[in-house]
Amino acid sequence: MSEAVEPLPDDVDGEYALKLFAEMLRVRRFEEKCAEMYSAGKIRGFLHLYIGEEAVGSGVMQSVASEDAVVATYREHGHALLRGISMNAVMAEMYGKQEGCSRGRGGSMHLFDKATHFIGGNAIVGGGFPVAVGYALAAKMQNTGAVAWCIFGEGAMAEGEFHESLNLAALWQLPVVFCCENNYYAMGTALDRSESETHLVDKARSYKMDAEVVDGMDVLATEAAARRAAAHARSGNGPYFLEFQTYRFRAHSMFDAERYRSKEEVHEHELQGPLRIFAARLQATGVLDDDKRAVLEAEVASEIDAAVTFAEAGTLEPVSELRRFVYVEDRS
Amino acid sequence: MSEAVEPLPDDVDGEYALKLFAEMLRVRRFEEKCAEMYSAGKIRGFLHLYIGEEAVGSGVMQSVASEDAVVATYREHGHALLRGISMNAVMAEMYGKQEGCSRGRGGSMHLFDKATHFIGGNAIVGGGFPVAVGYALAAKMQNTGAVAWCIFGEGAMAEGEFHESLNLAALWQLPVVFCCENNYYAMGTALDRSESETHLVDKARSYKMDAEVVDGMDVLATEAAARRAAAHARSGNGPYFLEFQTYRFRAHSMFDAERYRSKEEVHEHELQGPLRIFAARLQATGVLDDDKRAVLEAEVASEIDAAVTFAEAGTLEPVSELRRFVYVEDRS
Amino acid sequence: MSTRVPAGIREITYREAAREGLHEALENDERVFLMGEDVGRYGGSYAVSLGFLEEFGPERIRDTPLSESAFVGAGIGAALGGMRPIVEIMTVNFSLLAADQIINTAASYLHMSGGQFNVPLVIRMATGGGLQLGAQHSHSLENLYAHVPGLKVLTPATVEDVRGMLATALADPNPVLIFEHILLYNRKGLLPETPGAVDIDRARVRREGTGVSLITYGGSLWKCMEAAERLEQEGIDAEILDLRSLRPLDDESIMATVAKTRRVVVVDEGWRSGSISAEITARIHEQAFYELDVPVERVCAAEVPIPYAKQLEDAALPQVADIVAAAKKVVSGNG
Amino acid sequence: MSTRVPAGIREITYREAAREGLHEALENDERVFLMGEDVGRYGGSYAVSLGFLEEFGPERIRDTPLSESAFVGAGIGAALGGMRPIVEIMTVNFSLLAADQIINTAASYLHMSGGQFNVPLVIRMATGGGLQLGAQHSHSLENLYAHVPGLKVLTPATVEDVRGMLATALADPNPVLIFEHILLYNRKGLLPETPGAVDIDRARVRREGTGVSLITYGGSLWKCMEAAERLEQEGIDAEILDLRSLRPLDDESIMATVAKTRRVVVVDEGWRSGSISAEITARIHEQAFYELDVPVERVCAAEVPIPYAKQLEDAALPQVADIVAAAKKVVSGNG
Ligand SMILES: Cc1ncc(C[n+]2csc(CCOP(=O)(O)OP(=O)(O)O)c2C)c(N)n1
Ligand SMILES: Cc1ncc(C[n+]2csc(CCOP(=O)(O)OP(=O)(O)O)c2C)c(N)n1
Ligand SMILES: [Mg+2]
Ligand SMILES: [Mg+2]
Repeated sequence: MSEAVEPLPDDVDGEYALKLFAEMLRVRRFEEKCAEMYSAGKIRGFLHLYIGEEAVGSGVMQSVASEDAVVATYREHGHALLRGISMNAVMAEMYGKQEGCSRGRGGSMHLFDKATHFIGGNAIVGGGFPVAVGYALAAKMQNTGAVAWCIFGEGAMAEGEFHESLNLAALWQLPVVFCCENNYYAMGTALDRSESETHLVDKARSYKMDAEVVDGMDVLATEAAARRAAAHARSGNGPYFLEFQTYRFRAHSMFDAERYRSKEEVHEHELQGPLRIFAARLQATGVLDDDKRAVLEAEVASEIDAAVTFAEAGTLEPVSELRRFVYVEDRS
Repeated sequence: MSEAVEPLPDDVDGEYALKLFAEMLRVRRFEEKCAEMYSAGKIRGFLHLYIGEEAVGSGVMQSVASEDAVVATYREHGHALLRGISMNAVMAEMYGKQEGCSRGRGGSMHLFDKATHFIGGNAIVGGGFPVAVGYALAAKMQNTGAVAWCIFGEGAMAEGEFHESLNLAALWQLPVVFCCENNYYAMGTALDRSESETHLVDKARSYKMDAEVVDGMDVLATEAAARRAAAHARSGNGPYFLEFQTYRFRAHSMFDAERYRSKEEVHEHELQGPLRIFAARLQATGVLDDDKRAVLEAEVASEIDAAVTFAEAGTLEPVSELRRFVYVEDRS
Repeated sequence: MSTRVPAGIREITYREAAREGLHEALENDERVFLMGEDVGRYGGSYAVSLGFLEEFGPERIRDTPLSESAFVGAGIGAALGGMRPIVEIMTVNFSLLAADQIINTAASYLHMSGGQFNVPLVIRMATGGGLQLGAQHSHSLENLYAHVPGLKVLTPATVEDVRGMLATALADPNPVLIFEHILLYNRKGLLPETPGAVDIDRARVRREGTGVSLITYGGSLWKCMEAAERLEQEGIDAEILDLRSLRPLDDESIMATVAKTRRVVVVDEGWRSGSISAEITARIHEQAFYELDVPVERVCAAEVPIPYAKQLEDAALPQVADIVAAAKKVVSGNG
Repeated sequence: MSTRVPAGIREITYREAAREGLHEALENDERVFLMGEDVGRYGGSYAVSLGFLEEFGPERIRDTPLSESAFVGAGIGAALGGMRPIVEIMTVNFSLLAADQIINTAASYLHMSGGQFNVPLVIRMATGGGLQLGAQHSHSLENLYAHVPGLKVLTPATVEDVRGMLATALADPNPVLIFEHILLYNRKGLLPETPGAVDIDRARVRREGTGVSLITYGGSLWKCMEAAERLEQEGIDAEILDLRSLRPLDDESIMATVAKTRRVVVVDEGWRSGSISAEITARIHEQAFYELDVPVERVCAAEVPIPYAKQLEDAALPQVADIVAAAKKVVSGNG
């Protein structure tokens, strides 16, 4: 990249910035390993990678409080890791092992975690909207101060459940932060072929909801926007909508030949990738250098190796357990 | 009403204005008879009256061309009559007679007519949106020049099918005219308790759809707005949204105790009722006088009497026919 | 009428009983709230929650916009968030708009999350025909949901059950659907002195008999009762089993009555093909094959969208005469 | 492989056959168009319509937004408007978002309008499990729709059927749902020299036998075929009936094979309770009561949301070994 790189703003703490970078790097390398393990046949089913979109999850999760809930999609590995689900548990889940965060029953698209209120991993596009609204309703009725973070792609906005849910959240002034990860494609369908109005915040505003557009490739921007949204929702001002403009560097899933976009288009976005850009800025600021980078890479690599080892060593849930967890048997 | 009544504008033809009035009167008296016949146990099931909203249907139907389709709701007697379904066939339908426009199988909520492309009478709130969009899609693909007129209440706008359908219509630039009959209540739920944004045209515009607010109590206003909408849709400019602000003078259905609004509120609106207002204007213009009015009333009364006689004399479809029309048996 | 009522026992309508159950639930548990279209200001489409808004306030008697998928899903989310929502869907036909949330989410989350997230949600909906409401308001789609693992499906037919099953459903950590037949709301019944939660694990014999078993649920129970009286006059002593729960089904009670009478009629207002009556028949075939001398008879709704015209609707729905005829057929043994 | 193929007959995958059927339909009738998520630029989620966009253009190969209810309903409206839409829903689980349009509208309009408005709509959707896609992508909800009067439900299991049933469905004036099992797309089969529309009124005997009848449909057909070979080695000669259509069901063919073998196993990937296998069992019980010496056996999916882990998914779905065991059980007569 020839153009001059701007250093970090003065008000940004270098260590904090480095932490954000390390988190993104961790997600990136994890996803790369997942792709590798999918090709190796260790991970099966559908696999949706977050590569290119790391700055969104990393920025958002900084504002997610312990009592908050996260309702995500099938492209949620990054969110799960960033939310604090151990890499071991996530990798083991994709291996279909009992040690996985969903006991191996969910797989890549259905990561769950009770401790962090990570309410899925939902593979029905739009299916998470009402759930997030309901969680926020419970939070409001019980005054827990919790916020529901609803993460979804721009394609989901065409679903009726988006419309019904945003209206409910705004009508009832519920603490939901709607995080649209606008990567401009829904599988092979470009945004302008799925929405008559591509200026997505206008949609949110049509429910009288506060909304802003955010550069989803700049982790400082996503982090700041999420903080504003959280403050808004937590202080009882109702829902907030964030459109994060980002891009998916990899195929939609491992079954996608990417006929709907050119290699050039992808490459151009990669040049503006969240890690690349931020790394350059950290270097320009003197917060990161090659040695530090090498250390970070090594740490991540060893954590990933450990996760793979953990997953490999995991147990296959005995078939005799198949019928468990269809119902909770004891009355609460 | 003490305040001065303004006469008709000069550019409005008196005879035409009188025709509009006569149509509204016809619907009003028909609905009153339906209420009477419901109490008499002749009409059963759910009955939703159009009383108070006649100016919308009367104005709109003036622009509906023979090739156009009308997709309505369960509150569709007026639209059916105004579209040209004979009063005999409509009344017979409510009597559940074979001579009814749906053979007595549909009843009040399910009036249908092939000849006029009256595609129901739909009792699923929001269910008609996609059907209207699809009809318009067929019209566009076949260049028939037909427009799909989608009639619905403001309460239906909260349904996901509204959102999905308006987006499709706008995205594909389909000839649909969305006619919202905003009577401010969905059963007992007032608009501001069902929508975070009560300025309904803003919702339509969030799909990049042309939209206007119309005084639904003024038949000249509704007629003119429908003409603009029809011209827009017919000339290939895509869908159009009309919000008709009107009011329901009677209960939602015959099972409604109307706890959600005051008698005073209803009375105030009645004073501004579409027939009352327009009659006064016609009189002020000298187009209508007591004798003419008496003649009109007499004509309508005799048509209604004839319809009741017709319905009474109608045949009950033999039970042996029950299983007909579940499938079309001959291959097309 | 109340003269006929034994001391301590109250005669009350199904509507009042449903209402008492709701009232009790709202009083006993702060986490419980009622959400749905027109449950508040309107008073409930079948007037079950009339007056509750004034008593419990708009937070707990929550009128919703017309958004079935969102408010059912919001019920799921609220349940996950620690509340005990009761979601009301006006009519089972409308529940199809929320089928995704009910089947893909509510029924799946516990298993999909490896046992972490159960959904203690109760959904009440009106079902059935008989009021000439036509093809979009009159169906009995119970089996659509009874087919789905993860859900429980209850069909209270008596005042005691409609009152008590709600409490039981609320105490259940799983999603529970309660179907209330529209023809029952105005029907009166006797409520025990101290009504309360009722078990939902067992079917109930509503009438002891030895000649033929009428296995049914919901609104059809009373048609069976009437049929039994007619049959008695013809010397046929019918036993009536009220299933009460369609998922799970109480095989034990079903097989017990089958073993007792060896003559079975299943009465189900759902469309015959692919209905719960087929499942019951299949289970009897599988588990009581050697007990039967004649095949099970099914009395179901005709396979047509329920029409408006009275004579057609009557012909489309199971009637007492149909039940009597089916019972005589199995008794006469010419299966 | 093609060496094994008789002259004139082509060996082709199920995907290619589905593709040929679509291609033919689009070529033969201007009114036909394909509409759904990613049918165009992406090439179809299972690559069935790959390349069609370039050939037929975006008007007739219509990519839709994620709006199942609207584009299915738009298919209904377009059908009413004179077109012959083929709507593709990626997976049956997603069809729940359009259940209202399919059941309350498409299935009801003809009857509700007194015979005036039929809906010549074809809806294709992928169904079934076996690819470790988890609980929101792997179900077999065929009976949800097979239960509904006004709909026709087809389950092509062979290359000839998936190719030919589309033409037949398009010629049908009623709404027709076609379920394509995800495990079949890559499976090869033999296509007759001049393939074309096939009847959808009759089930087909895919294997003649006298010892036991395996009644099945869709993806399970091939598991039954494999089971039949294993059974043959154990001296059991299985007959296999491929239902092909779940609504209507071909009672005549079912009873014919029952009468022939008097030993029946129904294999159905749907959840056991309330499944189409229950309806088939009930009909056999009702219509062939005196022909059977042992009760019908059902091999169905376990009643759990289909899990991701391979060993659990395998255990949840009907397997060849389960079919073999069930067949031996009914043959050995200890029903
Ligand atoms: C209701 C539903 N319809 C269709 C699908 C198939 N599908 C899975 S992801 C996807 C695209 C979603 O795009 P978007 O919401 O933008 O999220 P992204 O994948 O881009 O992150 C589709 C069509 C689904 N899973 N659920
Ligand atoms: C999907 C669905 N949900 C609920 C109902 C019950 N219902 C019938 S009419 C109605 C109110 C509709 O209000 P609106 O759309 O404003 O039309 P209006 O009756 O005022 O003309 C409701 C809730 C229904 N018929 N369909
Ligand atoms: Mg996207
Ligand atoms: Mg209204």
